[in-house]
Amino acid sequence: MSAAIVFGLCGAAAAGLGLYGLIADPQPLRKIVAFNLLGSGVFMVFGVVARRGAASGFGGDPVPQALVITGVVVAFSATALAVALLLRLFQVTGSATLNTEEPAGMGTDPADA
Amino acid sequence: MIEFMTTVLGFILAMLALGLVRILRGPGDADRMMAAQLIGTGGIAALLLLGVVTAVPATVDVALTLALLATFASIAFVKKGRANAPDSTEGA
Amino acid sequence: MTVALALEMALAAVVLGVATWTIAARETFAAVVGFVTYGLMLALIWVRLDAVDVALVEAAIGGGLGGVLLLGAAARLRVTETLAATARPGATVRVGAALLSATVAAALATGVILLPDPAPTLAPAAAANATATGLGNPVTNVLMAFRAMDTMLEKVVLLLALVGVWSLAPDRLWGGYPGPRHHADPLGTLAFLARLLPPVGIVVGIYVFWTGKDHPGGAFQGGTILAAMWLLVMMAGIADAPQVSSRRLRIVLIAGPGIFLAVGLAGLAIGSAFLAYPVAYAKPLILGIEIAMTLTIAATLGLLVAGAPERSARQ
Amino acid sequence: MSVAINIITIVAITAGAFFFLAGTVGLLRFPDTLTRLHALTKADNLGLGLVVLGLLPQAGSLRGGLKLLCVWALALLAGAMVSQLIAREASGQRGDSVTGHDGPVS
Repeated sequence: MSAAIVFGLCGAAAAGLGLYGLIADPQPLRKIVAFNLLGSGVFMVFGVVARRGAASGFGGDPVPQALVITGVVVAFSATALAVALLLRLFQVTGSATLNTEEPAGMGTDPADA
Repeated sequence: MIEFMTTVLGFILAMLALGLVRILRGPGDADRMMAAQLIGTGGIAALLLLGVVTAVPATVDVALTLALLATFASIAFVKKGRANAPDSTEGA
Repeated sequence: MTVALALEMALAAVVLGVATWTIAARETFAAVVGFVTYGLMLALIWVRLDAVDVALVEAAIGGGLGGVLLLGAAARLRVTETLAATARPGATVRVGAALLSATVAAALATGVILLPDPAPTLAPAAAANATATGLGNPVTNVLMAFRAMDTMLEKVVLLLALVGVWSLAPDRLWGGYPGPRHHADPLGTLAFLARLLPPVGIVVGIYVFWTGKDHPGGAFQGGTILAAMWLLVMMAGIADAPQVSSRRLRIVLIAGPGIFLAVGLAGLAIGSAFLAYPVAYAKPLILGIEIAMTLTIAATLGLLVAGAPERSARQ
Repeated sequence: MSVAINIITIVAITAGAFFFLAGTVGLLRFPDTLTRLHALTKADNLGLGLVVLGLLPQAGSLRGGLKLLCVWALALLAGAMVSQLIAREASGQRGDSVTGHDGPVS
C-alpha cells in the first residue's frame, strides 16, 4: 500500500514541476516538454488509483489503466501537433517565441525558398 | 534470491542516478546522448530484474520494446548533427 | 518489504531528479535528453505499479517516438534559443508560478493520501465479464469492449492531429512529402542498422500486438513499434515518406477507425447497442478491428513524427 | 542442484552489476568523449549480458529464456551501431563518409 503512496506523491510532485515549467519557461518547446511532464504526473496518480484497486486476481484496476493508455496516446498526438505548429512558426517568422512584438519576416514564406 | 536481486536492482538504479550526472554536466551533446544510452541499457537490466522481483513475467516484453527503441533518441541525435552540416541536403 | 520500499523511494527520487533537471536545464537539447530518460524510468514505475500494458506504452512512446519527435525539434530550433532565453519572465511571474505549482502539487498529494480505503474498483466487474469477449487481458477487454467508444474516439483524435499537422503545410506544398528528405550513405552504419533492425522489429511489433489478447500488449503498443521501424527506414534514407495525397496511404489511415465504426454501427443494426459485439463473434471481431487499428496507428504515428509536408508533390 | 544454479545466478549478476559500476565510473571520470564511450560500451555489452546470463537459469521456460537472449542480442546490436554513430559525431567526422572500416562490424 505504501508503495502506491510513494509513487502517488512522486506523480503529484512531477505534475507541480511540469506546471511550473509550463508557466515560467519562455521557450515554447520547453513548455511542450513541461506539459508532457505535467501529464505524466497526472497519469502516475491514475496509476496509483489503479494499483489500489487490485482485486479479482488482477494486479490493478484495468479501467484506469486503459484510461491512462488512451491518455498517453492523446497526449502524444497533441505534442506532435504542437511541435509541428512550432516548426511552422519558426519557418514563417524565423523565430520561435510566443512574443507578439516581433513582426520580422511576417507575410513572406521562407519555406517556399 | 529475491532479496539479492532487489539489492542489485537498487545498485543499478544508483548507477543510473550517477549516470544522470553526466547528462547534467555535459559538456557536449554527445556526452549527454551517451549517458542516455547507458541509462537505457541500465533501465533494460533493471526491468529484467524487476520482472523477477515482482514476479511479472510480461516485464520481459517491456525490456524487449526498450531494447528495440531505446536507441531511437540517439539516432535522432545523429541525424540532427547531419542537419546542421553545411553540405547538408536537408534542414529547414 | 522494507528493502522493496527503499527501492521504490529510490526510484521515485531518481525520477523526480530527472524531472527537475528537465525543467531547470539551461539548454533545451539537454532538457529533452533528460525527458527521454525520464520516459525510460517511468516504464520502471509502471511495472512496479503492476500496469505492464502502460509500461509498454511508456517505453514505446516516452523512450522511442517521443524522443525522436522532441530531439528533432530541439535540433531544428536551436538557433532561436539564445533569442528566446532573453524573454524570461520576471521574478513576480516566476514566484507566482512556483506558488501555484506548489499548491497544485500539494492538493494532488493530499488527494493521494486521502484516497478512500478500501479503494473503489471495477476489477471484479471486468473479471466477471471477461468470458463475454474470450480475451484474457483485462486492459484489452476494457479498451476494446467495455469502453470501446473511448478507444474509437482516441483513434479519431490521432487522425485529427495528423490532419492538423498536414494543414500546416504552405498551400504550394499541400499534398507533398512530409518532412525533410533524409540522406545517408547507403553503405554506412545507419543504413545497415535500418536494414537489420526492422525485420526483427516488425516481428516484435506483431508479437506485442498478438500477445495483447491474453497478456500485456495490444494494438497501440505493437503499432508504435511498427511506426518506429518505419521511421528508422525513413531516417536512414532507404525509403522516402509517402506523398500526403496518396490514396493508398489515406485508406490505411482511416482503416482502423473506419472498421471500428462499421462494426459499431452493425452492432446497432443487428445487436443491442452501438459497439455491441454479438457474443459468438466477439473475439474475431475484436481481433479484426485490432489488426486494422495496428496498421492505422503505425501509419499515423510515423507520419505525425515525420511532420508537415515540406516538399512539393512534383519533386 | 538448485544451489549450484543459484550460485551461478548470483555470480553472474554480481559481475554484471560490477560492469555497470565500471561503465558509470568511466562515464563520469574519464577525461574526454571517446574514452567515456569506451567505458559505456562495457556496461552496454558485458553488464547487460551478464545480468541476462544470471537470469537465464531463473527464466523457468524455454520461451522466457529465448526472450531474454533476444533482449540482449537487440541491445548489443543497437548499442554497437549507436556507439559507432555517436563516436563519429563526437570526433567531428560526418557519419556518412565512406571509410575503409565502415560497414557491418559486429
